[in-house]
Amino acid sequence: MAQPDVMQRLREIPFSARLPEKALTDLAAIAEIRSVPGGARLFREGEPHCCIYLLISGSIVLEMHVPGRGKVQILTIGPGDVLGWSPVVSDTVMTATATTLEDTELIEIQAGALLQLCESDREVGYFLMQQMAAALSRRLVATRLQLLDLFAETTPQQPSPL
Amino acid sequence: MSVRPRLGVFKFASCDGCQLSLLSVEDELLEIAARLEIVYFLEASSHYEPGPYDVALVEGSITTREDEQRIREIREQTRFLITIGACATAGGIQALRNWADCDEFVRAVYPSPQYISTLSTSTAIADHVPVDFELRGCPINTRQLIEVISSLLKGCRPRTPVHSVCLDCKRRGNVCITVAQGIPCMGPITQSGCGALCPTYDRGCYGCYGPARQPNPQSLTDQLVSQGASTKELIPLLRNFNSNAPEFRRESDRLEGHRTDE
Amino acid sequence: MDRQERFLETDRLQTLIDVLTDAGYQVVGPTIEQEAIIYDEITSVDDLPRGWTETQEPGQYRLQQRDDEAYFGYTVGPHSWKQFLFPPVATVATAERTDSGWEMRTPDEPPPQYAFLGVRACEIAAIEVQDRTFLHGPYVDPIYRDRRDRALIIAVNCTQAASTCFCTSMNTGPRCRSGFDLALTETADGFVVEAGSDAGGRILEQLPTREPEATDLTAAETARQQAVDQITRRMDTTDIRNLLLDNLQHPRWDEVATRCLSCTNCTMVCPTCFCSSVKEVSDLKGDEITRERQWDSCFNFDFSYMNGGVVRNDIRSRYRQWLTHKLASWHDQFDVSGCVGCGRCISWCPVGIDLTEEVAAIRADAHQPEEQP
Amino acid sequence: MNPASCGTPAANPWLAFPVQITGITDETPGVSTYELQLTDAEVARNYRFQPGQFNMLYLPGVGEAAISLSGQSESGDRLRHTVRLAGNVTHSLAGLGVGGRFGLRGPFGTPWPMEECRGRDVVAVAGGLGLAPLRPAIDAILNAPDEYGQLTILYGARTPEHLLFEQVYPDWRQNGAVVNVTVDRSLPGWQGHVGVVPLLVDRMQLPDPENTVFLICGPDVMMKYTVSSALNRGVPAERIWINMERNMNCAVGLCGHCQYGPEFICKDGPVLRYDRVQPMLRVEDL
Repeated sequence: MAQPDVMQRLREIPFSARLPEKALTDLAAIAEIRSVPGGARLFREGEPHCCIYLLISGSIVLEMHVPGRGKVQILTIGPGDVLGWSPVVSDTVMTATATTLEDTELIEIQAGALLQLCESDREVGYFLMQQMAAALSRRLVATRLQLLDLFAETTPQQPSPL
Repeated sequence: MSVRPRLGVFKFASCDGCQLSLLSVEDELLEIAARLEIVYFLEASSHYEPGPYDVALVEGSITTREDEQRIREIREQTRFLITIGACATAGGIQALRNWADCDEFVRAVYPSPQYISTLSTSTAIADHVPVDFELRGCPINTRQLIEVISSLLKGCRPRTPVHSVCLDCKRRGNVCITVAQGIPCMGPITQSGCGALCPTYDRGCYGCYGPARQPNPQSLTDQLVSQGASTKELIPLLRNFNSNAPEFRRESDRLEGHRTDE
Repeated sequence: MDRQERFLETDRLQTLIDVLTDAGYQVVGPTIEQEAIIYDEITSVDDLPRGWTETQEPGQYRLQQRDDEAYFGYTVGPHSWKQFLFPPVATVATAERTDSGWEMRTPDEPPPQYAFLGVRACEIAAIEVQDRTFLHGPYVDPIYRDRRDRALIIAVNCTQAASTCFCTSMNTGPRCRSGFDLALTETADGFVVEAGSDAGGRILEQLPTREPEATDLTAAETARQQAVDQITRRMDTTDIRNLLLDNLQHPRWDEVATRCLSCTNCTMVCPTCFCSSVKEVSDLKGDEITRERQWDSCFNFDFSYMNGGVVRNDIRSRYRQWLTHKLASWHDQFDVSGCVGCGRCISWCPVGIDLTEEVAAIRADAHQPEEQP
Repeated sequence: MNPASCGTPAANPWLAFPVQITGITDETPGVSTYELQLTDAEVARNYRFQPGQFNMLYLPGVGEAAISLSGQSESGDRLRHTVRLAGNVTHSLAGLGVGGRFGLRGPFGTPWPMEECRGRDVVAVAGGLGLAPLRPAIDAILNAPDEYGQLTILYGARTPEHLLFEQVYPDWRQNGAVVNVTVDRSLPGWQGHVGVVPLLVDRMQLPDPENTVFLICGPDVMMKYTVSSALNRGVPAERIWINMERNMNCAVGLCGHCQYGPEFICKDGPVLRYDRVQPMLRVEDL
């Protein structure tokens, strides 16, 4: 039986806010609220992982390892964001390392159970995957904006005074 | 007195006309000489000093192996390299050889062709080394040259207009000779710089300053063809002092029917 | 509106120029130069293009001899009065280095006092369009204002039209209704003259005119009607603002870009185009600076230059800017169309691009905006 | 002309007023704040500007650049401009040093809608140097906290090194503002947020979106996506204001360079209500 609090939290997060009651109950059944202290590692780049997260409060940094440069911070995850979709959209390993930056509250959902839920109720599955796609699309746009490097200097070099 | 920046003036395949422009600025030349030390300018003085140079003005195009080597040496010794004139910026009139058999020219012109060693092409300086600024024209406009030098002295990026000759014509109050007299004119696709000299005297623009920025040569030649011009007349319009400037070259090649895409 | 009309015999036209000159005006009028009828300073009726006319087609203008001796038997040419009120090059400010910095000034010498002779209805409309830009906004342009305030407008009603004229579509002509000091209609025997202002009235009083005969008035009316009848070009201006602004992605912009030279000719000959740039003109020492305002054009590559690059980086976007500004956003900015239907941009485009045709092509295949919920 | 009418439409808009540099503060790489004193006492006395307006800085022989006012000295008689080295004018300016003299025309352009902000929550979103034109608005709000609701400042810079006015964030926070900062690219040791600034809008506390005013300043693309995040959060289009940049040449709507559709950015802008420019933001190369 899901904690009543999970239902409430799921209703507050954009990802699940508009789910029909039945789907919400099903989702809540495989979800759990977790409080994580700052500095905790949720998962590591290159490892398989079993869960997907919805952030309630706090923040998490995503880092990728680049030989010669060490860990490079890619993105900070904040309240309302979806985190760790690799186990849901692919069966491979995590693409980044996730570490909490402060005391963080999140909803943890078992990926396997989530996929099963989608499989068994295609309507709920469609809705969840649609939400997943929307979240991915927002993330992709944000990544593109980062790529554009909008605040970079774009003017050619000025000749030094003779 | 503080050390003056060192200026070198260098010549490659060319008629020397652009260097002469510098000599003919007279009033300003004294001012320039006061603010820049002219250390290499064979046209003006037999005294010369080795590099490095703060500014190099380079006239002429690359037509020999030696040229290719020498321009690299100049580049290495120069902070700000400015190419001056149609030869240096587009290969000049001598780039017409790019469409012909150079060996045949050599045999026809020289009694002892075996002494002649040349490349089969004439190309712009920028095709060989990085260039910091190009000053167009055949010859260059001395006013523009002064502006470029004075910009550099101030530490400013030189800027010369990239618009068409038409704008200058209209600022002068000229009547368009193409529209009113049917005279073919390169003005609409040619970069400003001369102050619309030829159209002011009822002559079509020769395109001395090369292509204006983002020109549309095909539309102009289409129009001239529709008014009765033949391709044979149009090709020499484009193959003139700036024949090897990419936009003019592509259009003349298109007209000739053997497009040479880069 | 009933204005008093007088009649000036053909051979007394010189008195008009003399009266204007005596009143301190520099008379500018039509004259032949570089194979076209242009506007320049004139001192005598002999400077006028008497017995000349022209034919105009898209991209073509040719002078032609008339079979009569009319002074004003032509339509508009490559020049407009813009170059006198908004000069192609003008000093807007100066700066001079002093011991303690810079002395910065704006010029204060009085500009020439012009009398414009031969202003057509579309040209009066064009001057009124530029008045809105330079005089009636939050900021006033002092160069234009000083010239405009002192200028006298002697209009001439068109008695013929060129193939490129479409003033009737733009509601600007061919008859001069207002905005002039004097207006003339040329007939075989002379000119029917009416005053449109007190200044014009005072000039009129000094001219050796007579009461017009009924036949004079009929001849003038017939001559004016002839111009109306000759106008064949049309531009459908119905809802033109929204038509163009709702069709910024129309394929026609790509098509016209293949023909447009982006050479600036249309904007230079346009009597309402007002774009300019200020250039620093300096001696080599940099101690004496003149800030020169020059005509510029939205067709120039670097016109939209911003830090880092140009905004309108191809001919398509520049042609679109020009046409949508002229015919659409001008309405938002100045509550009037930027086009007066003079047809100059059609005749003087070296490749004969015709804006009326471009508008028609967009209209023929227009995208209808979805209804906003 | 009468210098007393400086900056008013009645004046000759081409007349520049002499100024002297009284202070230079280096902010971030290539960005400095210049404090300028109008040297003509009468001009100085009459000069007034509103948050969001700009001046044309005129370097004789070099040219002009439109630069937003980023504030004024505590005494009020010195104007601040935060300038990035970009072209000839800004490089020449950098070469002058304290005591350097040049010219200034202004103030020009539309201000931030301070009246509209009164009694409402305000979110100032800036990208890069875009924080500079917002600073006078931020100062105005923090100086009169009773007149405005909650002020939230969301700011994105290229890297932590590029964060503008970093030394005043603690003051802003102390005065009641929420300040959230993010960078596009992290640097070693950075403990803050990484990601583009619209993400901060997606996640911010927005208790009363209907009654919140957004003031946005940054590159076009950044503003476009920030606006879309704000709209997503339920902020009405007519409460969103953006500060646009275009080629300003005359600064008084007479030269045509800065046109953006029907708007002259120099006189109808640079601050524009979003719903006015909404259709144009969808079209490239306009």
